[in-house]
Amino acid sequence: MDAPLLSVKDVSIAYKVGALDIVAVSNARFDVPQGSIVGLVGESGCGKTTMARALTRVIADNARIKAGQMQFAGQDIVSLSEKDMNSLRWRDIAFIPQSAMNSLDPVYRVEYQIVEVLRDRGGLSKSAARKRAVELFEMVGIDPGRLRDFPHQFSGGMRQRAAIALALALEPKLVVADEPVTALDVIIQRQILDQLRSLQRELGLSVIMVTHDISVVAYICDRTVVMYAGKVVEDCDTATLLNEPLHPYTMGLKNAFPDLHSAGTGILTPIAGSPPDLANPPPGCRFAARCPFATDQCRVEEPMLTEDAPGHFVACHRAVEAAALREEAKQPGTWGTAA
Amino acid sequence: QDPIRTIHLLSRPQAAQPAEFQAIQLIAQEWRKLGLDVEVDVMPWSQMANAVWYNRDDWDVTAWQMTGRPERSDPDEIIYNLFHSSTADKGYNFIGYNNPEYDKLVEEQRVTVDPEKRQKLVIEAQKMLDADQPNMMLVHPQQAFAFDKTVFDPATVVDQSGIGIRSYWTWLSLAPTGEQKDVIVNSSDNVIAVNPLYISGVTDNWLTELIYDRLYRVGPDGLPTPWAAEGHEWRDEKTIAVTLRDGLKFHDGNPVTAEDVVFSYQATTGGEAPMYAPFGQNITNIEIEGDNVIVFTLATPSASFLTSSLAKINIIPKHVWEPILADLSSKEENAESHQEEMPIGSGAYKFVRWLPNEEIVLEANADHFNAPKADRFILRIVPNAEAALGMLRSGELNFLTDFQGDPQVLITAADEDGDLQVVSTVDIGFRYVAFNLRRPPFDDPAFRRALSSAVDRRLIVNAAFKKFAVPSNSVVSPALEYWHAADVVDGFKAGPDVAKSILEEAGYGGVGERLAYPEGVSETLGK
Amino acid sequence: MSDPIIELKDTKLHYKIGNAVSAMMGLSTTVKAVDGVSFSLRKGESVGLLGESGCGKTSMGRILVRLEEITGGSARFEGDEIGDLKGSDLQRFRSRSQMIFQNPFDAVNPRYSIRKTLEEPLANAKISRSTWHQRIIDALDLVGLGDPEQFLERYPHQLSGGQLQRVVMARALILEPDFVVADEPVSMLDVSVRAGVLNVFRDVRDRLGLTAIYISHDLALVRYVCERTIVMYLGKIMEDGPTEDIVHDPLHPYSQALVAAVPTPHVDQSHDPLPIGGGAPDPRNPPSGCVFRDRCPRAQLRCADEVPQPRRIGTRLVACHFASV
Amino acid sequence: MNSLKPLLIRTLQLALVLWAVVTILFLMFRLMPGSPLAAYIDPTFTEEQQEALIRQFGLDKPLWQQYFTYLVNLLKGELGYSFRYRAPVAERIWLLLPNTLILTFSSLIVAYVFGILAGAWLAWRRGSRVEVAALPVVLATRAMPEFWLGMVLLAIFSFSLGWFPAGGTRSAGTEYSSLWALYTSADFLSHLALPMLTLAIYSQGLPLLLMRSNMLDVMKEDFVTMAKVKGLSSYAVVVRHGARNALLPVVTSFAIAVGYQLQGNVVVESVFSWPGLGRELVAAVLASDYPLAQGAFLMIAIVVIAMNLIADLLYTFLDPRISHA
Amino acid sequence: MPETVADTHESGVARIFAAIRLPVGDPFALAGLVIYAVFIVTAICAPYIAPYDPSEILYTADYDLASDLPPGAKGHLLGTTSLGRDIFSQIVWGARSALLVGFTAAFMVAFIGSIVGLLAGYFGGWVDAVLMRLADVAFGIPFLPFVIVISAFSEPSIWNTVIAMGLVLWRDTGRVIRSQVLSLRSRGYVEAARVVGSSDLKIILRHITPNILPLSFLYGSIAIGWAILTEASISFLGFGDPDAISWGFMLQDAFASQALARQAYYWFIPPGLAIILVVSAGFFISRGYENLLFPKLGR
Ligand SMILES: Nc1ncnc2c1ncn2[C@@H]1O[C@H](COP(=O)(O)OP(=O)(O)OP(=O)(O)O)[C@@H](O)[C@H]1O
Ligand SMILES: Nc1ncnc2c1ncn2[C@@H]1O[C@H](COP(=O)(O)OP(=O)(O)OP(=O)(O)O)[C@@H](O)[C@H]1O
Ligand SMILES: [Mg+2]
Ligand SMILES: [Mg+2]
Repeated sequence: MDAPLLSVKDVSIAYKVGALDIVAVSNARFDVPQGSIVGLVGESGCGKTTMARALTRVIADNARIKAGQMQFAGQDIVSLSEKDMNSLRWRDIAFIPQSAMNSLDPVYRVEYQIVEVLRDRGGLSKSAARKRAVELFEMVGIDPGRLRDFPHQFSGGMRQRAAIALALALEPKLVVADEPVTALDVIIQRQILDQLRSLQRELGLSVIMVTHDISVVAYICDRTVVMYAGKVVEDCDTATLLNEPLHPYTMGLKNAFPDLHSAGTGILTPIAGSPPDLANPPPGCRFAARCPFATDQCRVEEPMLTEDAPGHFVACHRAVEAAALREEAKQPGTWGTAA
Repeated sequence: QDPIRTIHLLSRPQAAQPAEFQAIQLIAQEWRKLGLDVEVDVMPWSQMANAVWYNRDDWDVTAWQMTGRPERSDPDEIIYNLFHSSTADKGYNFIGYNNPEYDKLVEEQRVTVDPEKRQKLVIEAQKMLDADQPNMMLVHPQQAFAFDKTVFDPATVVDQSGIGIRSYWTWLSLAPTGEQKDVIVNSSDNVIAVNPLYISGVTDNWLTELIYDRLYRVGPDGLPTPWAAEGHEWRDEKTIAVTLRDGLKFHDGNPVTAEDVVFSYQATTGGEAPMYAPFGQNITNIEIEGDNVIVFTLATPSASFLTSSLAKINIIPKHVWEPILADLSSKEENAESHQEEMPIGSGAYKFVRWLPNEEIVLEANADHFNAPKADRFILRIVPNAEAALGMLRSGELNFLTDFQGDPQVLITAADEDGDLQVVSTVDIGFRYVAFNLRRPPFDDPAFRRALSSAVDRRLIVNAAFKKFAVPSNSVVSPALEYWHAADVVDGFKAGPDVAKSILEEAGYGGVGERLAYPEGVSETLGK
Repeated sequence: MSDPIIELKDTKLHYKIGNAVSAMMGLSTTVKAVDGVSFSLRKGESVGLLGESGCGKTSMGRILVRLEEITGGSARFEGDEIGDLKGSDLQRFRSRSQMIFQNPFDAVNPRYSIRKTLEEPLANAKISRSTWHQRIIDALDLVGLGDPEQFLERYPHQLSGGQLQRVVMARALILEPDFVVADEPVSMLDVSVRAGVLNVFRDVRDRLGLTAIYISHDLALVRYVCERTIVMYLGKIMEDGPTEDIVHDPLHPYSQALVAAVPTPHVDQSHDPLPIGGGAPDPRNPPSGCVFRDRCPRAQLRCADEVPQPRRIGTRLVACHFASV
Repeated sequence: MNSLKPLLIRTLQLALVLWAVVTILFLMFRLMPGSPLAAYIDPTFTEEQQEALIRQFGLDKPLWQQYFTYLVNLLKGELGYSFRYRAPVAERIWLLLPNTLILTFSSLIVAYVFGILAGAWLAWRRGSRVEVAALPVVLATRAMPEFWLGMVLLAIFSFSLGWFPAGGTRSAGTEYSSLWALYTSADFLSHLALPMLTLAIYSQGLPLLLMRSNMLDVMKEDFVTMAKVKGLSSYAVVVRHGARNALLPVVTSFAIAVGYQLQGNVVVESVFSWPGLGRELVAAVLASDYPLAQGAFLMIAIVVIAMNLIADLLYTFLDPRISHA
Repeated sequence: MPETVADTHESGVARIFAAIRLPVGDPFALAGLVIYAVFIVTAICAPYIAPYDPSEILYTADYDLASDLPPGAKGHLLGTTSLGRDIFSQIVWGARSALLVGFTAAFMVAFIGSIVGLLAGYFGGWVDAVLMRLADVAFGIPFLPFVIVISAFSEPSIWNTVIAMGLVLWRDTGRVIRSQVLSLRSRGYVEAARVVGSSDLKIILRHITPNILPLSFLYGSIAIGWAILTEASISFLGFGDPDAISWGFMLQDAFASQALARQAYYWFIPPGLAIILVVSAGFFISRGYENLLFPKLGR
């Protein structure tokens, strides 16, 4: 196997709020192989966006990457000078934000915004940039005649496509997509996912797909990284993750998700409780408080992310018992009693 | 005894009339010491005029003023109009003074053409007023004007008696000494009209005086002197013949003829110029004799005819105004609303340009028989007194003709500056407090005398007028030396004690506490 | 069969855009949010209202709790026209027909404590004050907030989203209504707590025998809580029938697309291209005839001229000229 | 076409507003106590002369007839006849309006250019000492009475330093071939300097504070973050995307500010002997010249109303979100 | 976004503060509040603080006025005016006029504006149409000229400014509050209150009004400044009330007495500063609200 395009190692990112340090991502570690789609899933507030944004190093004023490396094509994003980082941005790493409405400048026509990036960052002439904009629009399936519209004249789905077009403008190696379909209706969501997938194949891109929806992950991602309270708890190929999860949180997540095509309407099981306070995380495993299988060890000793099987990383003390736990996890009663 | 109701004392606002306002505050303070309940009502001029002129029964006491105008150099206008009973209803006798003896006296001086006899009558009238105290005379202000003595030769400034250096005569003789040959003067009021048939405002009059000639003019000594006329001759008490000066020309080049003069007088009385009309009212007939003698026939003998008519009415070109008046005769509007694009007169200055609310430019008429020494006369409108003084010092103005502020400030500024010269002159006009004689207790001369003598005039002079005024007890200014009754002023005793004893003598109760009417008199106007 | 509790006949709700002056000048445009919808609900039935964003689901719900006045047709609650209710009838209706709002953070007054929030309906219904406390405790208990006492004096910002949504539910249920509209009650909640709220909803509905309308754009959720589903598109009903039938064998082309588009948590799901493309048209300017025709793979000339009327096909009503089993 | 409709409606509305203002104005001046002509009737006038004067100004007719005549005259562009100047009001107003407009616009342009730059700069330096020190100063400039500020500037720059003339629009007796020659002359500009500065100091606070707070808002918007993520230069981020967006409401506020400034001019024109409409209004009111006061008031109101309209239009045309909706 | 609400049981004052969400934590707002406090205390205690009657004309023994005294002379802290009145006493009493004018005007503006905004926003329809057209008309009336005309027609009085403000300046408050009410009206909890059967009155009073109080207060605090500045301008133009000693009157008096030419800076600097301070205080407070009303601005 080739060296991964991106390799995130032990990255910790903290927000400073008053005197508190909110460690939104701690010791994250995962790889993005060349030409694959990697999903990043987890509950709201678990640090997905923080992680994704860190890859562009445009982070909030009060945020700081405290430790770790992000090796991207031989360079460490964390230690790169601002100038070098800036030249990396968009040419190599592009970004698709969650809300394309707010990410397009309302006072400029969409064409201008594409041309701007092509000229300023891609060095194209104005006419070449225009031609390329037409190509890009055709590529994402919008009528190029609408290039001269303002963003608000687009529907939600079109805006999201425009954002994808913008991201692909400079043919980057890596596209980071932060919940690109969460706000959309199922039909449009499906169209966008299909589009993204085929473009990724055609152009040989790598994609990081942030989402909280495991169905989306199941539909499109090759590998999946599960985060919980700032930590990576499981990381493996998607099929394995869905069929043979090792981490109890992953198992719980599956149970809480409705499945349209399952036979009958099996009972959904919530994971009781709520994630820990990131400003003051508990000792031991962060999921312990909500985990039906937690032991005393879990509550004091923090599990490390280890490669349990080839390509399957998990951070759980009881990973070896996973097969048995999976069976137990399918019983609704298991989860109701926790916490 | 019935206590006297609260007396309302009307004054204009401090911003408009700082000295008057201050004087009224002081007077109110002194009257309160007598036990009178006084309230000062401050109102703008329009409201005050409305209250005093049009509702003659409804006010108690008001501050008032008569301004000095050249035609008031003759005492008739003041001693007659202000106090004759015939003007009590609608005219200037708004206080309602009614004294048949006085009426007779002033009627007589009117028709007495012999100056010496007339002088006695005028002084007699002043004494009568002193005794009655229909008004509480305060001061004759001293008007202060300043000019830049590095621009103009100070010797050429003419201090007209009772008017000051802002006089017609100054504008003719003022001699520039250097490059700056324009006279730049100021006014705080907007110019309303430049119209020989409309008495629109004090400032406007400075302009019409310069643009239009008159047969006579009030001279620097306050007496009428021939101007566009060569002289006059009384043919009898009611007939006067005036000879027109030769070679006069209007600014458009046409000669000034006797016909123009006659036309001018007829125009003023012809109904299209209501404000000028009174000045020609006494004329019953005008005729031309030869080609330059104009003979006026009067309804009654008039001692002041030269000053109030011949020195008042502007000579206007018949060829310009005849069609205008003909046109106006069929309309609601009269000549007062007709503003000429380019007013044409025969005066020492010609009209050049008018920028509304900013400036008016006149230019010397070199052809005039008394051509000015300066090149131009420029009137700047400066509503802000502080700015006016600043402009004088910076050279934006070189002759301060309108100064509403404290003269002492002007003098200090001139001292500091070194280039400025200040000249102050006792005014013909005066400031006074008018009692409404129709309303008790002001119908009682003793009460009026008491109030009047309650205030030592030195206080008013010093405190309100900052020493730029002379105390007054007569409507005829000391500036009119010939007519002024000095004894009346010198003999006036004032002070709180004088006032109290007068009141006690007249039977008023509660002097010093809550002043009350004498026994048997009751308050009819209080609530 | 019992009398329907809710009965809509050709119900319309048109919004005018523009102000009074433009209306006077005839310059305003209309959005036909609900345009000729008919259906009825029997007591105890729970129905999912499914459709894309902007198709009029919320508007429909708002009509049923009288937050909007209909512009045409009729909407009846137990035989009474909802819009005509007045005085004590209205008061009674208000306590019998309730709504659960989408965004729990917005649906409670941030200045009110939980107790005060729950007291408001009790006060309005003139319930004797002495019973308030007990009823509040019972309601909180009903929605699964264990140990209710500890919540009473808290303010909304001191609760999690899941807890707050339960409070909103408790407020809707405290007067023991007969009918509830739930407008996307879990869409603002986190994945892990959604299931809990959905379960409570199901549970309460069954226990109280509620008639319920559950609004969502997610077919998987609708399937989880409702036995019957109504699919809407641009203000009109496309298909109406038992949820399981629609999930397994959608008859209307739009329903078919909808079902096909829902992803599932399985890697081996179908990646076939969707039968339809594009997005919903501008609601101010819907297509003539069948509103779905411009995206419909089966559309023919007839669809442009003729508005398809709902037809009964088996267990279902379908508004398509060509639908068949 | 679509963007013309709202314009039409707006204009119609404003015509109504104008009519209302005109009516209020008429009533205000006619219903005040005393005869409007009181100050202009010389006591020496005969009854007949007085009546003639009253007739001349149309004051003998019943109120409704006066009102009607007034409206008709307004439509013809006639504002009546000044008591004092015995001349048509419109004539005087047209002579003075340009001076007022020049003063207003020049001061506002200076204020806005400065305010926008300084506001953007302060937003950029947010939290720095300069910003902390600058804000109270800016707020204090808005708290100064304009005439006070004017007087102080007059004392310093004119009386003490002698840099600028103290009043008027030009030096005494100077003549210019055209208005253009006048307005571009050094003489005029030096006369304009102080009054303009006074108004500009007073007005700069609004654009400054507005720009600053908009800029702070905009810099937090997603599209600005995205511009950074795109690796665009700081210039492109701050100016092209930040300032350009922040500018919108500031530019629209300009039109509103013109309206406000025009009202404030009344005071500054008096301080600097500026021959403008505001001073004329005060003089007219002081002299009880009601037709003139009314005309000047109306003219100011018309500009204010027109500016409100322009603000709306600017907003509509400058913000693509509205203009292309 | 959930708003923060104080949890603890509060005293009466604290409750009012909490209701209008007075931004006491903001340094600007705090400065503004302190200035107001000093100013209110001065106004209330004026008779005890001021050594002289502010309109009393003081003289020396020999019929001369005790006028034009520079600060410090003969026990006059800030000197005397050209009419021989004690400036310090005038400043102190001026606070009283400013307080009266400022606060009543602010109350009128905030009160009328809030009522209009509430009615128009909540009831919509023709109520809204009528009220907003009225607001348009009010927007079309140039304010200062309007005050001038009102002042010229009525007796000179400091209340003219207040009346004019009440008649015209409610418009800004009214519009802002209307749009606030419009958005509040569609807030979930207001609709929820309707669904659970709360009457309009109850909804307005209990759910909507508490949310617009801060806005009313904000506009009120700006109106205080407007009132004081307007009163000063009116005085300067000569339409003021000469009997009421206000700071505007003092400035007018100073300029009428040619403070600049005399270099009598003590005549116009103190009242000018007093005005600037009090008016700024209103702005400071409203700036504090800015942070509160638009929390994303942060600090
Ligand atoms: N600017 C910030 N300052 C302080 N804390 C922040 C900031 N941004 C995010 N956080 C906190 O960091 C944590 C992680 O946030 P992040 O946005 O990365 O989560 P997420 O997984 O993307 O969640 P979501 O699914 O809601 O988008 C959260 O607890 C959040 O509250
Ligand atoms: N108050 C209103 N005024 C004008 N148009 C409205 C109003 N409320 C809703 N609409 C329009 O009516 C249509 C239906 O809206 P509705 O909110 O009922 O849709 P929905 O199906 O609930 O959508 P979503 O899934 O986005 O909540 C939309 O086009 C919407 O823009
Ligand atoms: Mg996120
Ligand atoms: Mg909805």
